[in-house]
Amino acid sequence: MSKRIWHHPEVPAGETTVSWRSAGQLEDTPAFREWLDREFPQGAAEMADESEAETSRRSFLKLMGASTALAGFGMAACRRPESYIVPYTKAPEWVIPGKATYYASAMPRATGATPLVVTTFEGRPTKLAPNTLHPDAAGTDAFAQASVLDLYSPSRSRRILKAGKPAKRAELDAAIAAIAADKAAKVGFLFGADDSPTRNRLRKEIAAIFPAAKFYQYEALTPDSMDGVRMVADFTKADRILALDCDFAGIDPQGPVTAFFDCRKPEGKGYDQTPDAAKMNRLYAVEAAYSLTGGMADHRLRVAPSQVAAVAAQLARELGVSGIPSDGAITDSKQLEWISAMAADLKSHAGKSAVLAGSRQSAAVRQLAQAINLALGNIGEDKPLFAVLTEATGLGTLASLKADIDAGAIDTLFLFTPSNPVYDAPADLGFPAALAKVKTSIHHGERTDATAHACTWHIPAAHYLESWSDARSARGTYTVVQPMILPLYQDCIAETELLLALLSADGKLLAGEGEKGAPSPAYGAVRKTFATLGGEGDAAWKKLLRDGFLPGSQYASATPAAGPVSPDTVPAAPAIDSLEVIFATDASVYDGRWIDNAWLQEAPDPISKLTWDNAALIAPKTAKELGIYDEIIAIENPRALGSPDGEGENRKSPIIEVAVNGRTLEIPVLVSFGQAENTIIIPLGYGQAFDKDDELERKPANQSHVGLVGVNRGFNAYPLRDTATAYFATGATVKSTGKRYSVALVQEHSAMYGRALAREISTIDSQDDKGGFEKQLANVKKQGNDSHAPTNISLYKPMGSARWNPGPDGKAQPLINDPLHQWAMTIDLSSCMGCNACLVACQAENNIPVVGKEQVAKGREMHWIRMDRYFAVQKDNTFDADNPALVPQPVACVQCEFAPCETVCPVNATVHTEDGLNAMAYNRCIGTRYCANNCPYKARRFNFFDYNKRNPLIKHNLYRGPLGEKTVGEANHLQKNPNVTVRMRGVMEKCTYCVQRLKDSVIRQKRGQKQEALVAGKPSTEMEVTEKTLRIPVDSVKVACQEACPADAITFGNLKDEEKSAMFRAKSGERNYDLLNYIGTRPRTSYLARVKNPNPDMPDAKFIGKATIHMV
Amino acid sequence: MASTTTTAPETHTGVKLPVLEREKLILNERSYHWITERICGVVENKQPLLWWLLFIPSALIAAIGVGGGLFHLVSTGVGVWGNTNRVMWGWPIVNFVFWIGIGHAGTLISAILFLTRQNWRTSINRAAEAMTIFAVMCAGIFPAFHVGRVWFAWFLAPVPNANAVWQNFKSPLLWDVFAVSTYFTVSLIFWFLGMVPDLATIRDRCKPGLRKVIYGILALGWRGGNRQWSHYEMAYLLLAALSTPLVLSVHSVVSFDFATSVVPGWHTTIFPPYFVAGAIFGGFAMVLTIMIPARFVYGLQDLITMKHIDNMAKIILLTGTIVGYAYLMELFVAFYSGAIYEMDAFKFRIAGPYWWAYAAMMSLNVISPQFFWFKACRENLWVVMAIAMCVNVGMWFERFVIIVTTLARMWLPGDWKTFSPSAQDQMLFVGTIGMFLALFMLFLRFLPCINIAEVKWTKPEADPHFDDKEHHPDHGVKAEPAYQKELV
Amino acid sequence: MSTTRKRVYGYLAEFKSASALYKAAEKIRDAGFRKWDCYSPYPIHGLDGAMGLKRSILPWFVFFGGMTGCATAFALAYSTQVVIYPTIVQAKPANIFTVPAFFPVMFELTILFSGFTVLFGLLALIQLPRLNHPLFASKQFHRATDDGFFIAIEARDPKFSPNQTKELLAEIGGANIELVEEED
Amino acid sequence: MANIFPRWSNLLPLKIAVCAGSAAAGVALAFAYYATPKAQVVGYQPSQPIPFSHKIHVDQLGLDCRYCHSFVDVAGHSNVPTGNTCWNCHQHVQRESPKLAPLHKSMDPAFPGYDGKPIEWVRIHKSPDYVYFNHSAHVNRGISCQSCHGDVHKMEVVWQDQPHSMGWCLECHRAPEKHLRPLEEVYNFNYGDADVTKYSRDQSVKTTQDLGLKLKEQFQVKPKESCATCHH
Repeated sequence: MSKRIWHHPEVPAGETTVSWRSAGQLEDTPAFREWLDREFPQGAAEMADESEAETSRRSFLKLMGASTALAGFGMAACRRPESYIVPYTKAPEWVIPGKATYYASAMPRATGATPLVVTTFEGRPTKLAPNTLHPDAAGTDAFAQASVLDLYSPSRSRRILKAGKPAKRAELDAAIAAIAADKAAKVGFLFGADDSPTRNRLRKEIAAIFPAAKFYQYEALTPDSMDGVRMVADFTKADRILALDCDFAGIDPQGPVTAFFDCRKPEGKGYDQTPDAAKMNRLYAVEAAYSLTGGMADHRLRVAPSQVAAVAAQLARELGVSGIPSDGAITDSKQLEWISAMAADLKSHAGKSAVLAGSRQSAAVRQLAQAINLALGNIGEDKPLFAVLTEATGLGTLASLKADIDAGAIDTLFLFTPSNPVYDAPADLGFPAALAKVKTSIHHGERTDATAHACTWHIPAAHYLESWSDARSARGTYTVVQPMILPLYQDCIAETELLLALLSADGKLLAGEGEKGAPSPAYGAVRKTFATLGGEGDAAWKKLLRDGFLPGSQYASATPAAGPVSPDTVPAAPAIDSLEVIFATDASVYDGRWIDNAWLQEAPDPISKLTWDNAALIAPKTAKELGIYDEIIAIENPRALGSPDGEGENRKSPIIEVAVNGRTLEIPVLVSFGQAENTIIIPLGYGQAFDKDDELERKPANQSHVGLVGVNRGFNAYPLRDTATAYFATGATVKSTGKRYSVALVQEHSAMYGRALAREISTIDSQDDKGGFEKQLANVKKQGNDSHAPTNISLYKPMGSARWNPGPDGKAQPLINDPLHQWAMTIDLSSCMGCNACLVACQAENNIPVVGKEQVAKGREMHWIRMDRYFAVQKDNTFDADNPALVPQPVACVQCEFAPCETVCPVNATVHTEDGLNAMAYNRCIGTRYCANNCPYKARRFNFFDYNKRNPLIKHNLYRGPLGEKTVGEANHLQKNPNVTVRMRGVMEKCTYCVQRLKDSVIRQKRGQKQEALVAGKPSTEMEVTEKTLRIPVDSVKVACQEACPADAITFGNLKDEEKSAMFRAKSGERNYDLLNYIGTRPRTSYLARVKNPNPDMPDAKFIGKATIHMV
Repeated sequence: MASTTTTAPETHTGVKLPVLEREKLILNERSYHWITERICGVVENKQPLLWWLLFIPSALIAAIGVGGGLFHLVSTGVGVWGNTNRVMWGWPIVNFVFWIGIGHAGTLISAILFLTRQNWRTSINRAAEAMTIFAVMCAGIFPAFHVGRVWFAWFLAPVPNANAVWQNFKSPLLWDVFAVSTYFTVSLIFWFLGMVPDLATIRDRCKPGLRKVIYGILALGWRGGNRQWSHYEMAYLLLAALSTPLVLSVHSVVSFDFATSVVPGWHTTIFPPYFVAGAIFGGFAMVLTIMIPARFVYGLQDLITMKHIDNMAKIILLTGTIVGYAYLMELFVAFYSGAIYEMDAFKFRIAGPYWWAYAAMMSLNVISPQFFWFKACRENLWVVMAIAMCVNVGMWFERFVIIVTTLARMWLPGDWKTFSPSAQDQMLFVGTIGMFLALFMLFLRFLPCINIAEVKWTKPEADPHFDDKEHHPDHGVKAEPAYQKELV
Repeated sequence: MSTTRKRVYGYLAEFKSASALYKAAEKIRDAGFRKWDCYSPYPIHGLDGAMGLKRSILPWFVFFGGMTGCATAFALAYSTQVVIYPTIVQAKPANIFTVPAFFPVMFELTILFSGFTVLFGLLALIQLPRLNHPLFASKQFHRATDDGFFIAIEARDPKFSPNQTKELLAEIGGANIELVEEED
Repeated sequence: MANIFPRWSNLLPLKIAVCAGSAAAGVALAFAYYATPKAQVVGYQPSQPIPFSHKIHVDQLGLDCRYCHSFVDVAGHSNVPTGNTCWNCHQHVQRESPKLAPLHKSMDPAFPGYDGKPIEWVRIHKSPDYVYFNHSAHVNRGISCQSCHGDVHKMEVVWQDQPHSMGWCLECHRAPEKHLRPLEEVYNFNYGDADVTKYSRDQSVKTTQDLGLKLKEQFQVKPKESCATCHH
């Protein structure tokens, strides 16, 4: 039970490096120690004397102190252990001990950098938030939120490797100098797919100096650059959107997505208008299995990925695009009807619609989409889509690199790509063999992955929060990447620094701090790049550093070529003996690069709810036909039985053998609702390394590639994949193996069981008794059990005692009585897609531990937000009964005013605050767990073990108790938020609306009173202090989940602000309802029902938006 | 029940009513001394081999299961049990309610049957009270160590402290703390006070030595003077009067843990009487389970007669039927509530993932005692023993159904997940069974297992007017006359 | 030891049955003795009347003990929940209307305090523990906890006279009449 | 049969009961006194590496608290001065004092034992890890340093003056008027009843507490008692 405890990371035996690096002018480790000290007074003292450094032991003594005190003997004689305050010798600028400092930065990514604001405490970045000033800000996704953990990851690469063995920095310096000296070197550079102006500039300079240099770009699951032309969507202008296998809201972004979600709210973005269906956009999705985008769709068509081309072609035909061959046309009359009605809708919104093709779909589909968009006039400066010209031109692909290596054109290869080509390149390319032919291959990365080991050199990369760089956001706005801290480990080097070393006269590699405290050379390089865009001078530069971006620096627009519309022959639709395998991008590990990120691994897959592994997803009917299950698995089991594979820790999925492209893979299978029949989804990126603890006793391999998080995780599907079948492969067969594998799902039951939990309405009148939009709106509060449950009558009033605790007026006052602030929240299911960004953001903000697969399987995950995901099927759905609606519902503590948890706590550890929070006093909690039983929302999480202290990722480690291995000394303790208690075992925890942020903002507001007094020049006793002085400005405090949400689905604020607060407006709307209103808990978090905006002409229109409306 | 008609007083209608002879509580006209010899013999003689065969394994199981189990638990964390964020109370609380239920028969037999002048209780109340004490000790282990930070369990005690924080007196758990500890304390007082005259008997039979000193101290110097008996009997009556509401309150308070919650399937007003009936039901079953073998081993057939067993069987039948009624009433109330959450809670109990637990509960608790309608079943000790065992198991399943099944399928289906007990769960439960048996064995070995004084008092000649034939025409038949009800 | 003068405690006589004891007791009562007692292995009904004993005062002790418990519980709960540190718990009132929630604890403490009063009240009334007593020195007295019925008349009684009392005891059916002396 | 217990044993239980009772009462009393923060931490006065005297600096020289504890009114944490802060003056004043050797070691490159390492002051006031105390929230609302730290300006060597237990915190949160001052007087250690007239023309306001009561209303000071105020 301690916060603000800092542990020195363990220095591996034989390592002589200085482990901790500071920012600013600090010179050595002791200086850094003093720097940390203000935040971690105890830790510093411990550092001072390593023999007493074991904080955990001391915390234990502290805990035991109380019980020892009970004995009552000799306490007076005990001296308390002396601790020290170690101030800075020289105070660094801007650092106020105990206060967060915020910096603008960005996370470089293939689809455009994510602009960020980074929270730092005494130089440690702890939390990322979107930079909302940025024109391309669209919240953050789970990957961005979790990326801060990579910085502190214990498995992060921290040593230079030469041929897989640790090497000295001097050796590397010599090697780099040698390359730099040889101007005729046949040197190749393999970059990632992100776009960095400085990199582009240096690339050109290198090309000038090294005439034989060649440049390539590769990321495993990002399509190769189309000569720098990229289509970007502007969702503010798109009224009708068709996603052709394109998860633009999830892992396949096509442009800033927040605007799309704003148009899902019938009341408008700020909830300030009367609900109007016409203000909403309409989304059509054509896809094989549910994606986050598909879950948002108003109309969704299930087809195998190979058939998407046929759908697109049919649409093109309907819209009169010329040159569409007629072979492979769709014959299913329902589908034809569906496409035809959609085509009419798109046509009537020509110029205001967008057809988005998945970036991993075939070129044919993308060309068709482009042709359709051109035909509809959707492309252009003020149109929903516009083409931009990136600077990533003239780059080769991985295939061309391979060819060049084979041709002997590359002797030295620098690999900067964040992907792992030895592991993730298409199997038929033979890239590992090609790489072995390169004389000197230099891998630069944060992980010692397969490529790192296959190269002659591996250089640990500095994290983007540790290095100077720049990037382009989705629409090309110049965005600076500024470091928060020097690289934690001395050998870590930034990409720019390496490139600069090659460019320097003597090939000298300068990294981290330059000589004598000068800034890193990368700083100069970025400044130089910026000078060409934003001008010279300090003012512009400082403004850039403050804002994080340069306004008006978007990409130049391009004119998209009306490319050839010649779809390849559409393959035959998959059948039971010829299945289609989709190699999917994973929502947790992406292409495999985040295999070692514990937050992402533990975040459940948004659709399958699987954690820590991947599994093949198959439609229930297909599963039965394949003989995997004896019957068709239904969404709702009338007896609420679990899966035939068991439930919780006993759940073991059958392992199937998938054979495709002449290769086989054994992988466990999960049934996936709403998936097209005869398709198999296999997420990529897993199965990178195994050790002796593997459940299936797979041969130990690659153990040095990953850390404890990434080892024994899932199944590697990359070997099945060829260049031609990079996205999907046809002709697969499946057979059972009789083996089973345990799967850790956080949600086992996907149906609402007749309970109107995640409510849904439709904008159209479906000619049932539910009426049109208005009537459905009016009845949102009356769905399900609430339609007939009588109102709650309370016999007593929540009042205090007039006799003992009177208010200022001498009368009894209400208990929840803060006149300034009453916190509340709404979650808009109409925009929530269930993407986990909030879940991971909450984990980062609130020091939530990771518990490991075994514990998740038991049902002990600690996430304060549980992302429930329900499938709801309309019983009489005659269009497609196997296409249930997907409704996500994030559930955290809803801060009930009449909180059932409070009354049952015997020790008053959870009580209400005056401002309406259900507070949790961790240090008072003894862990009876009664509160969690009595919580209808099951929003409480219990620390069954010392998850923070004992490493949960080592097999059985938690069960070894005091003998278990500790995480003490691991760097991820540095990520902890110092304002949130780190909970020990035996303590209950839960969401408290980021109370640390609320308290901080309220205190800051109160401080304003002093400022006002100073400004007014009057004595403070003549100051007028009003509610206005003390109440924080409207909607000025954001909680972590709200801040992270890319969909703006969460509003939070002060009920006392009334109409001024978006939260209040949302709450007063008709869509607002309380979850489990029947119990009468009066939750402060309420939900807004999801509105579906179907096209009345569509054949499935009357089955849309009906997830809960018929429930009574 | 043999009955003979003798002369009886006239009623106001002038009809002479037949007086039924009560069955004798002590067979074979045993003398006072025989009673003393027989009961003290259990303590004084060498223990039979069976005693050792039972005691040594139970003590070992208790040491490993309870000692080792708790050490692992406290040093490592509650996670060693099977509890999860979904099923926060799993086996430990099932076992707690199970044991506390068993701990009801003892005080109930002593107190309520004493107040209602059921003299047949005298042969069994001592052992039943001992059982209460030991069962409550076993029960107490679970909630005490169930808390996540057992070293802070003293937060439950209203001790003034520098933090100026107090307990929440609205919490049923706090009520539970008070109820269970009061119950244990008062039961202990009741048990001990009841034992003082018998300890004096043992003391007086001991040869001088350490044994005599120990029993001498425990007997407090009891002399058996009527000036002591007079106060003593008043004290016993008062304790019985206090214990009667107490025994009813304890399981009511335990049931409040459930009934005052909002959990569907728990939040029901029927719980207190249902739990109390269940506790008596299970408690008597456990008394039978233990006393039938003990009766044979120590040759106490003349003191614990078939009448005792018959009476207990009838109580099991009655309370079992009440419990069955409660089960059915729960279903009806859920159906009648019209709330899907309530209805589903019971639907999933019956047919859901733990249907087998519900089936076990119903058949063992409701159906099996119905055999006691038949006299032949009540008189066949094998049948009685079998049914008692069924009820023991069935009552454990009842608590399992109430706690685990309900928590695994609560309000939000997205949260549903079943529970599996861990090895440590099972180890600790078996350990408490061992502890219970070991303590009971020690009790048999060292303390008078039958209330010697009270048993003597039930003999007909214990009545001071036994010899006054004129005044009491029915003398020699029974200690207290019982008149058959007038038939109108 | 042998030179010590022993103090006479009184006479101890055995009776053959409970009935005999009962009748003997009535006679001794009528003879006006005060310091005497009947000893039996079990409580004999009606013997109180035969001995002229009053009803035990213990219930009054217990009544006040119980009231104290109840008041303690109420004071503890009310002062901590309403007066000193009212907390907001499920919006339940922090005033007099919250008192029903205290009933279980009030009840339990009533019983607990009563239970203790019974125990300690009883011990006080019967003056136990007292491990040493002259009667224990008697050779036959150990049967009082087995199957013997005894009457002991103390020498302290004003009506006691060494001979007459012995005669009286013999007359009313006492056997094995023994002069019990205090050991010292 | 003979008595196995001697006669003196008759009084033994009573004696044991009395002794045990008084022993228990004694332990309870001792515990109630010694095991509280009041007895445990008040008066804790460790010796510091440099015998810094608040009495000289504050009382005699008149330094403001915020000269050294410069972030007390902006941050939750009240900082201890950096080496630089001391050095500002002490490179000129009392430079040669042997007591300042640790400062020279830390700040003066010309000093023989110079190592640039910070001075390790011994921590006196320490709230537990799970307590969030914000200095700025208090000093900006009229609670003086003096209320929690005592008469620091008179201390040659600082000791802990107040127990800093939760009960002690609550006392003030329940009755802040005892400690509330005009914002101008927060850092004034000599504030007393005499100063009250400066701030109030109201004749009925005579003592600091009277003024505190008035300020409580005027500043709308409503200190919270719920857990999340300090524990999160």
